[in-house]
Amino acid sequence: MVQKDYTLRELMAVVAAKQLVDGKSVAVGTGLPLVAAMFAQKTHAPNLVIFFEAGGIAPQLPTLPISVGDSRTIHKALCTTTLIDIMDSMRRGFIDYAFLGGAQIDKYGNLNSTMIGDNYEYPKVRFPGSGGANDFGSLAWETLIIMDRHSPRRFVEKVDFITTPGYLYGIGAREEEGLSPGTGPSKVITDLCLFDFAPETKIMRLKAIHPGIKVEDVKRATGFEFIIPDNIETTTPPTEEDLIILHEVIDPEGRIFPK
Amino acid sequence: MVQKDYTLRELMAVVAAKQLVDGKSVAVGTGLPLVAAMFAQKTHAPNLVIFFEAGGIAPQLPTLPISVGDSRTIHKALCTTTLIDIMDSMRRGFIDYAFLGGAQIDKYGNLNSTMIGDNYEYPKVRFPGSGGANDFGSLAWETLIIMDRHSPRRFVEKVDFITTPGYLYGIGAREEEGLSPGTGPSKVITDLCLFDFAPETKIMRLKAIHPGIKVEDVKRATGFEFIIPDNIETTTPPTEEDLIILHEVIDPEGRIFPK
Amino acid sequence: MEMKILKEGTGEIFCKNTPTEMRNWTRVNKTRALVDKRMRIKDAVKKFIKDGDYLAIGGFGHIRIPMAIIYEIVRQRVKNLSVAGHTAVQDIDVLMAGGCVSSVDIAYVVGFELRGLSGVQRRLFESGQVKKTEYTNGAMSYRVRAGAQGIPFIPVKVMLGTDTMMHSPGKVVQCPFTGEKVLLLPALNPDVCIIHAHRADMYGNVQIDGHIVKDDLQARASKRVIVTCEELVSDEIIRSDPGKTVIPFYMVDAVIEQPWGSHPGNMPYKYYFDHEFTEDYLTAGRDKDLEAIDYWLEKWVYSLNDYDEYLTKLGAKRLYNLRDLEFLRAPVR
Amino acid sequence: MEMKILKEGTGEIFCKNTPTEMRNWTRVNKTRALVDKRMRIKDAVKKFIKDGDYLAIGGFGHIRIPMAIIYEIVRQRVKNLSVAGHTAVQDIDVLMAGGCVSSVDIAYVVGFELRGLSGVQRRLFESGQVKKTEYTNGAMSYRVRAGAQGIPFIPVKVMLGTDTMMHSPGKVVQCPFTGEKVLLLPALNPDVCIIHAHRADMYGNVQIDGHIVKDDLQARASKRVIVTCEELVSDEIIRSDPGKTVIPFYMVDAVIEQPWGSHPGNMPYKYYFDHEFTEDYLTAGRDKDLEAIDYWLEKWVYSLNDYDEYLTKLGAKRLYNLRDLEFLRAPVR
Repeated sequence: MVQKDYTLRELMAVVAAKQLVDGKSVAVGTGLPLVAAMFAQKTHAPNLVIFFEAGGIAPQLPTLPISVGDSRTIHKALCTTTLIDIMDSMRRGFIDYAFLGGAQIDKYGNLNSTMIGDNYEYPKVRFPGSGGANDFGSLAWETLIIMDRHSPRRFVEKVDFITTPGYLYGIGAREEEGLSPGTGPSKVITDLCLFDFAPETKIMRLKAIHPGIKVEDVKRATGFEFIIPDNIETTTPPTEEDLIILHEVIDPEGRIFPK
Repeated sequence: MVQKDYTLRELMAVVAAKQLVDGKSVAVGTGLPLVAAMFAQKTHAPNLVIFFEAGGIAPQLPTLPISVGDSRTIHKALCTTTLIDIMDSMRRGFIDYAFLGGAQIDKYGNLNSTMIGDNYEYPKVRFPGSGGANDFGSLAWETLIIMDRHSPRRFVEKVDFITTPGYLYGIGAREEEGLSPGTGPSKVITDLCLFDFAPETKIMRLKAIHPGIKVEDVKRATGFEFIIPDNIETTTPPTEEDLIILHEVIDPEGRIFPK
Repeated sequence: MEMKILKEGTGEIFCKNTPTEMRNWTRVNKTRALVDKRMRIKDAVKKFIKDGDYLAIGGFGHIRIPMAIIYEIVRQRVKNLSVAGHTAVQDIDVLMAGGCVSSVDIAYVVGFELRGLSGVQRRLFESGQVKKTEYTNGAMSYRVRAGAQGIPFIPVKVMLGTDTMMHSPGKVVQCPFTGEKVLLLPALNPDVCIIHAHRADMYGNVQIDGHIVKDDLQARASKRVIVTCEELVSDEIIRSDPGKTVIPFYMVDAVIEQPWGSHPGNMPYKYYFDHEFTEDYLTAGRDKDLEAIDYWLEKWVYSLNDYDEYLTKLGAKRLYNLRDLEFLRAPVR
Repeated sequence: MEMKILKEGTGEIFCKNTPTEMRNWTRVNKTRALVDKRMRIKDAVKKFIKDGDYLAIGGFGHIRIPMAIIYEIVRQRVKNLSVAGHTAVQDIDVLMAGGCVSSVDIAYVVGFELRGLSGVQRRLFESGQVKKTEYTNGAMSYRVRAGAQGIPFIPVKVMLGTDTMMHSPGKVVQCPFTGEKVLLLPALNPDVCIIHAHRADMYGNVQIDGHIVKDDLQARASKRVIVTCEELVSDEIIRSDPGKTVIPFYMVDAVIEQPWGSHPGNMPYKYYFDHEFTEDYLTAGRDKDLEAIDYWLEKWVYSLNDYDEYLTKLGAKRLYNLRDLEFLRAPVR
């Protein structure tokens, strides 16, 4: 049973934050990714550097931005520049992590944020498309994927459209297609569990489950076969102090975590 | 006989200036080209826009610069930018004229500013190389060439090294090699005369001679056969007023025109 | 020796301008002189934006967007625009609601970031009424950089291996120097670029405070550039800080002083989002009854003569509250 | 389908770094954290510049050049440097006089613009002692832009049809989208870039007043970046005008406050050329007796411990006269 003194979104934010190592850099989107990055800065990673796609580098965020390009993302920044300059820095190898999400994901971590349906011309649902996601997923050293509403409709055998590359069709595929060596998704954080990828196959592997969740729950919610190792960790729920940071320091207006 | 109340350099500056149409733009080097551009601004072309290779756009020149990148070239400029931005603007078609010179020139207006000799590894004299000259000669709409010391050693049948493209090997050659259509040298201003290029062959053609110079003088000083049309103009010598502008307004320190 | 094309996408290239044509066009059509380029938005749109043009929009979809120009394009009922969806949000949505758009180079569209999806855009894309080709934000910037540089294509290291690539016009080749695989994308040279900036002089020297996003490149790559600015200043002010001039005068065709010109978008250092206005707009667009969005357009665009009337309708208090919001301070009025 | 290579130059590529290697190297060797990067010039040169490195120099040959670093490289007798001669004037000349250079990518070298040719460089290039490959200033900037963008090559529209091209490593191909001919040049990713700027903070956020020339691109393309600045400021000053930050901290490895760091070069808005100093230097270099330049080096480089001693030797009056010259005013001292 999930403890009711924290929400799954809070847990996901804290689990995501813990993937970020101090002194590294991260390109973030709005919402949970930014909350995770800010939480890391306030706790174990004070020297984490935040990049925003639209051109803000290392701002002193006064409040949560609504857009990755809004005023807050350049507030007392060390540098305000262009979108292409951020992408160039990422390609040069300066950006360690990027957070991504999508409508669908497959066992190789390929993400679909373009469309649902089997006809590109007439999709059932049209989503935004890549935005910077494909750039981030191609160029950042590690992609951290956050997927809420973990279900077989979202965790599928084959995504309707590969918007952003995971490991494509398996080990060596990224390199074969010309993507930068040593890159790819490293973790998938869902509202049930935390996956990583098996080094020998690049197939998603259960790494940890949230308190109260069973492996069977994850299997039922996932539309593909993932690897179940012998040792499965349990994620650490947010502490009282963590929740105070989330609510009072990072999101006092209750935009991400409604009060 | 050349009138002795003006020097050939003064005449060349004024003749060069007269090639510039008001409201157009010019990329200039230091020395005579800049003097010509400034002279045009002070006389018939007040709306001539001056670009400097190192990044200065439309400055209010307080005095003659020593370098195309020095402080004077950005004095109260409208924009200070990068070398590549100037080149990009030139490729986009925004720059009408560029002034060039060199150690050698051939009948197609190909320029050598790289080396004298027949062995690239061990040249007799090594010159600066292209700098921005090849870029200008490739990208500006019209190249205006200024060559002093008109002699068979400088006006040669075949230059030792094509640093900057004139018409290469004749009509259509620039397009064949991939250079931008509609470009190339339009005039060559020397201390004896003014050449243009015959439209049907792209070979240098005598357009005007300086007062007191004979066609024979030009032939003797030129190491290749140029076209001699029926009508040859005589260049207009600088007026008293022109000389005042040159000496008192543009070069009061006597750097280009020693007093 | 050769470079083999190993794979290629099937996406349509909507913008046909090539760098060489751009040069030739520029020679004849763009003045290099310092001339007064002030005009009314109405006249600038009439003069420089034609049915069927390819349009690039400055800013970031709902940040520093040229809304005064966007509304005027809708008001003049310009048709069959192709648009660079290089993070396009409220800007493209209003154009699409107004029926001005027939094809889009998609990097980011349909979404309003945290605010969710657009009903208007979903309808038009899902029904196939608006054509599309896929790119990424990086890819679109690279294409525009190639256009600005005057080269016909550019190698990139994104999109490789994905359906995004297969629905683009990209071609995979091996680098003749290193052997590594790269994707070649065609340059992008839009017909028109519209930009909202902090300040400009009447000649078109444009300065932007904060992040430039992609406006520098888009202005350099486009045939026509129309600029609105919060403040029209003398060229002496420009000349006192020329390093801040992001777009030099010779690229610009029209300059209009239009304070609050990005509403309901966020103008950094000037005013924050009009959140309520955008939410109301989104609600109208998501309504299954298409009259809802038509009513919105009638109310905020067609029934008004120009942006001055729009601002008057919004009212001073509403606008100044957005300024307070930008500076994170409580309103006093 | 294929892109045939129609023509190619024979010039040697001196810098072997590829974009993919750069990425991998960057991941391991460059800190992203905000750490204090101040150090002495002596230590920065010792730590970051090795024999055989490929060096890119900021500024424009005799404008905003990092002379304090240049002198230190000579003093430490670094050998076999390759240098980007992307308008290289007094900067490269002193390095070549000091015997530090074995090969040069030439766009503009040997010349001192209006001041004439360098005896030092003529000797070394004409005797074949220093290797060379030909480019243009534009081409070198394009190569560095490709390096900054992390792509292995870039198409350009210069050099075509000339001997400059034939003595470069360029390859002519047809564009697979438009059919037009372009020249492909390899990206350039220097090992070290040295820059003199107006101000920086201790983390390496660098701001330059006036024209940037090529420093933004060179810093982005290089492995190591060493920056001297006229003024070391707090990061609060940087944060108050972040649009002016041309080079962000994570690219920079060492920051040194070094006023007058560009002497005898011109530092825009700070001091003008020391014309007499440069003329004396050129005279020494042109002397057929090689002892003349050795004497100059002994006097101004080897016999001095650091740049502080160099400035002391020049004397305050001489330096402040250069400031007066910059501002076109009569000296008062």
